Amino acid sequence: MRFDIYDFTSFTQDIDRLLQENLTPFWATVAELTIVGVVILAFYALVGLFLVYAERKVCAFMQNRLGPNRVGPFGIFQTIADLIKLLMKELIPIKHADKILFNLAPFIVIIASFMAIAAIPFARGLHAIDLNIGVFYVFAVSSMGVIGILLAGWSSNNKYSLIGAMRSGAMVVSYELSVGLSLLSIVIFAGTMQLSGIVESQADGWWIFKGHIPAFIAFLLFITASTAETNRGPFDLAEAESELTAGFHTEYSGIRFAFFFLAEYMNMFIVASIAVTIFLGGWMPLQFGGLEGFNTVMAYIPPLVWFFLKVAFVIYLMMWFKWTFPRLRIDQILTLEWKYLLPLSLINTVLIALVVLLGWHF
Amino acid sequence: MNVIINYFKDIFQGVWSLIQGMRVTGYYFFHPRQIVTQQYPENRDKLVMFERFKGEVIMPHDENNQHRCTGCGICEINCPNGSIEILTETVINEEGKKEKRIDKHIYHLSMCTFCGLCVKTCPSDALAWGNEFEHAVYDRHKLTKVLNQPGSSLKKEPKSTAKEIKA
Amino acid sequence: MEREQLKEAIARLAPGLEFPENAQLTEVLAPTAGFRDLCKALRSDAALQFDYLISMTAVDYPDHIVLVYHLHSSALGHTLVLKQKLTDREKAEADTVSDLWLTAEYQEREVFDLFGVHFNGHQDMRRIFLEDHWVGHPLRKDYVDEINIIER
Amino acid sequence: MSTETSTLNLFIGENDEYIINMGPQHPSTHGVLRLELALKGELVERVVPHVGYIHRGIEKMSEKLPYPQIIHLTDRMDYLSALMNNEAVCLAAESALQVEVPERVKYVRTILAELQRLASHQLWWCAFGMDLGALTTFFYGLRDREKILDIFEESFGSRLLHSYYLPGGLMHDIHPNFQKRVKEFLKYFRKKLPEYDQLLTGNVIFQNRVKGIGLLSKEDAISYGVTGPSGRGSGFACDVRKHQPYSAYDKVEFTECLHTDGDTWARYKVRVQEMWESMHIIEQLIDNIPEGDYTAKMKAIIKLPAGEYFQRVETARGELAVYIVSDGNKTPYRIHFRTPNFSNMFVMSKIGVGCKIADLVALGGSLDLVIPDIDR
Repeated sequence: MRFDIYDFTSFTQDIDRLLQENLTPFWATVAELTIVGVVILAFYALVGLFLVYAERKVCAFMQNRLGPNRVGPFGIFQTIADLIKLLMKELIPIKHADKILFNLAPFIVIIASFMAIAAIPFARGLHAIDLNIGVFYVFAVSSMGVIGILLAGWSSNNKYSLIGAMRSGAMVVSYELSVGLSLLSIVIFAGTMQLSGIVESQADGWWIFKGHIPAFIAFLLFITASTAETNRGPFDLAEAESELTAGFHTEYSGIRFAFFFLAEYMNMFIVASIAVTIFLGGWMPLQFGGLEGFNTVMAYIPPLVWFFLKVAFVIYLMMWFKWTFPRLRIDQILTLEWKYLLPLSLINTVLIALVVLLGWHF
Repeated sequence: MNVIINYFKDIFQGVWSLIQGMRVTGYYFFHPRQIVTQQYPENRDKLVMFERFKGEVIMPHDENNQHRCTGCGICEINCPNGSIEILTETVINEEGKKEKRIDKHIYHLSMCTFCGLCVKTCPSDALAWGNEFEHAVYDRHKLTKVLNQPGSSLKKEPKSTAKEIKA
Repeated sequence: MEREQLKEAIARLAPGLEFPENAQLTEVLAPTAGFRDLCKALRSDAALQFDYLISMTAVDYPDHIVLVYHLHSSALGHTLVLKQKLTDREKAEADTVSDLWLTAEYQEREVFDLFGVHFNGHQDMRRIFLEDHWVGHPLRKDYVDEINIIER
Repeated sequence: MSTETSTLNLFIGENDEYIINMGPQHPSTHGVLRLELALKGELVERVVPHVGYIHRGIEKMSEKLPYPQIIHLTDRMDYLSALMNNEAVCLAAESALQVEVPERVKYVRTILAELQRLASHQLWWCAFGMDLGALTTFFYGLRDREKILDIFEESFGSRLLHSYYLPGGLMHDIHPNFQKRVKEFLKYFRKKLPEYDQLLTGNVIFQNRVKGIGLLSKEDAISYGVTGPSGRGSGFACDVRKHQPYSAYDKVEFTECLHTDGDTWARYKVRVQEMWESMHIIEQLIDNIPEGDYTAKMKAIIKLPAGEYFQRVETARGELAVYIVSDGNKTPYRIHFRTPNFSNMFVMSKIGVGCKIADLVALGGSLDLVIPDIDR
């Protein structure tokens, strides 16, 4: 089995071959699915825990605080301690709650984010599934989570939860458009919807650089709209703790609450990964034409490191938004989408189509 | 045309104002020296409270286990919450005269509002503020304290010195 | 406006006004009858313009309750203490001024709550601080509560 | 506004109203205030405030206490302007006894009042930001407020509830380091206050959130008795410091911050401007504190002559008026506190109508309510 840090294709193919040789095709598939599932699950939990810690540290540093510093060195085990606490907490049954929906909602939220991870290419050949309509798939799956939020708000039998859920619904319906259009602009550039294909098309330069100003605008639009889609930052209306106490998850406790919590951070990760894949060249290193030495050094850094560094950057950006800006009001959020983001995305898409037609991009 | 220009102007101005805010938080993010957190239990040894800090009412005793409280009861009258109780006893002193002196100066920390009137009004300056602030206990009754130490006695001093101290 | 001028201007408005001497501020003791009309006049009179009700409260005396209104003119800057005496302590009643000064709506509710003065014409005469089923009016001097009030 | 609609268990009120209870436990009511809201979607159709959750009967308690002992109770009304509350009672007692307090006391009281106002406005600023979802403001405001609290702690040993004044003067003299520390703080805060503007005031999201929200006309402000920065945001010139100067306010030069818009944005601007003004006032006084006694000669037992005394003081939230009826004893016959928040809060039932829930939070924050001050 050859393990290459720069190209995982042969590695994954070797594993596949190994399984196919030793097992019947059916069991080989089952084994592969299991491996992929376990790996992604472990990854999911790890990233979730790390992101919670990172968010707490980032916001603490921005606020002149130290952040968690009690459990372990620099408090790195704080989130694990929190997780254990959440696991041990009582699941409080709510009177007159719609029991089935109430229990189902956190799972829908978490499954939606779980599914989206499958399509993300972490490095060359390192992805669970490389759909030829990857962009479309991710886009479709990631907006499923809002169903969970709506169900949670509705079934909690709590008025604050219901308001939060309705806000979330209204937001997602509108922000889908901008997300879609800004992704579409790069699809126009790359000429493919396959996520790995889009990454490969950025071997000689990331789309955010290659695509002139329109691509940069598309990136900003995407970051803004996707922050809204993940119910974060200045757009966290669905939970708006100063207005609705905790919004849709007011009534949830214990592990069910942990699911919502984890899903929020994973959604952030997914959105950042998509932004990286589409705009920032995925696992591709930073390359500049003409700087041979620089390019070699950059190319020497493994793609996985590149990918996660970029994701960390985008996530940091989103955290920076959240801990700086005041929250928008529901009508302002809709105004922002329908009056600013959507027209801009439309104009931007047309511009990009022109750029592509005239061959102005690199 | 103006409408369109204003539209884009709004966007740019808005984004610029957002960047201004991000500059502030970004500055602090990259300047961890500005962190103001005090790590409390760790810095306990170095932690110095201000000398006037009102932690609790204490009755200072000197090295001979003597205090200045005469048991006059002015602090008890001046306490708005009844957190001071003074129990006096009558004893016969060396000269054979009956003398009223303090038995117990009881201080209910749990009822104290730290208004400082007892310390302020004490005519013989027997009370003072202590700097202790870690008052958490598991039993409320532990917050009821007897301020005069067992076996302590009244410090006899010429009246002039008492006045000087007061001044 | 000087105190004497103020007194003259107010005395013109209604008959039977008393001006107690030696008060810190200009003081008027008005009869209960026609009190609302006097207030209306005080508020609208061009020379007085008492548009700001600083505070409205009551004082309980052994045989009567006095309602005290501290009025101020935001434009002209003079202050007046307006009083009315309610002689019936058991069934104390007064006319509301809550439509003249909107803040009076809540201050009257407070007086009702703590003194038991009922204001006629008030649209929402409920207790404001205490629970609806509270017995007695705590700020009256004869109020007894053996559990919560410790005499010392 | 009948009592029937306030039944808690009703899911749907009259006319299909969606009734929710904001509070008594709610992050943005700043204490135990309960607002009963009738909603139509996100729109607020009716606001019914319910108060009294922490009614302690301070007025009743005060009737049993001698004057120096009342002072510590006033701390607990508006705990963020404790010194101004203390000052109100002291001034009333002093004017009744016709005691002339030393100049030093007047200066120190003015400086402390302004420091307290700064501290209070800082806390308001950070809590206001947090109400609107900008959580970081909270820490910046508290960080700077801490410096003022340290000054307080050094001088009189307490950080929040001071009871530092007595009728006739101060409890004890200020700390020798006081002037140096205050000057250090002013230098520090003059650098930090522009940061507040950068972070929040100029922010486009923030401006959109507060502009045109909770319009309060000048007439309504006067009629409701909305005073302090909230009233001045509506153009109601109600600064007692300016119109009936007490302590050393007649010796300093400062502007009364007035805005005529009457919306949340105007109230915000008034408060931020007042922070600058407070610093300006302190700077004029801090170097000129006259030497002298820290208290006037007072009798051991203070008995006000029989009569009625009324004293107005400008606290951080508005006008605090103390009304004392004395029968010549050492305890007041009746003492009434006209507290600023009492009037300021009830105006919400008027200006809150037609807002969205988020706006209600914003305008509640801009009124800067301290609930114990309402309940007393």
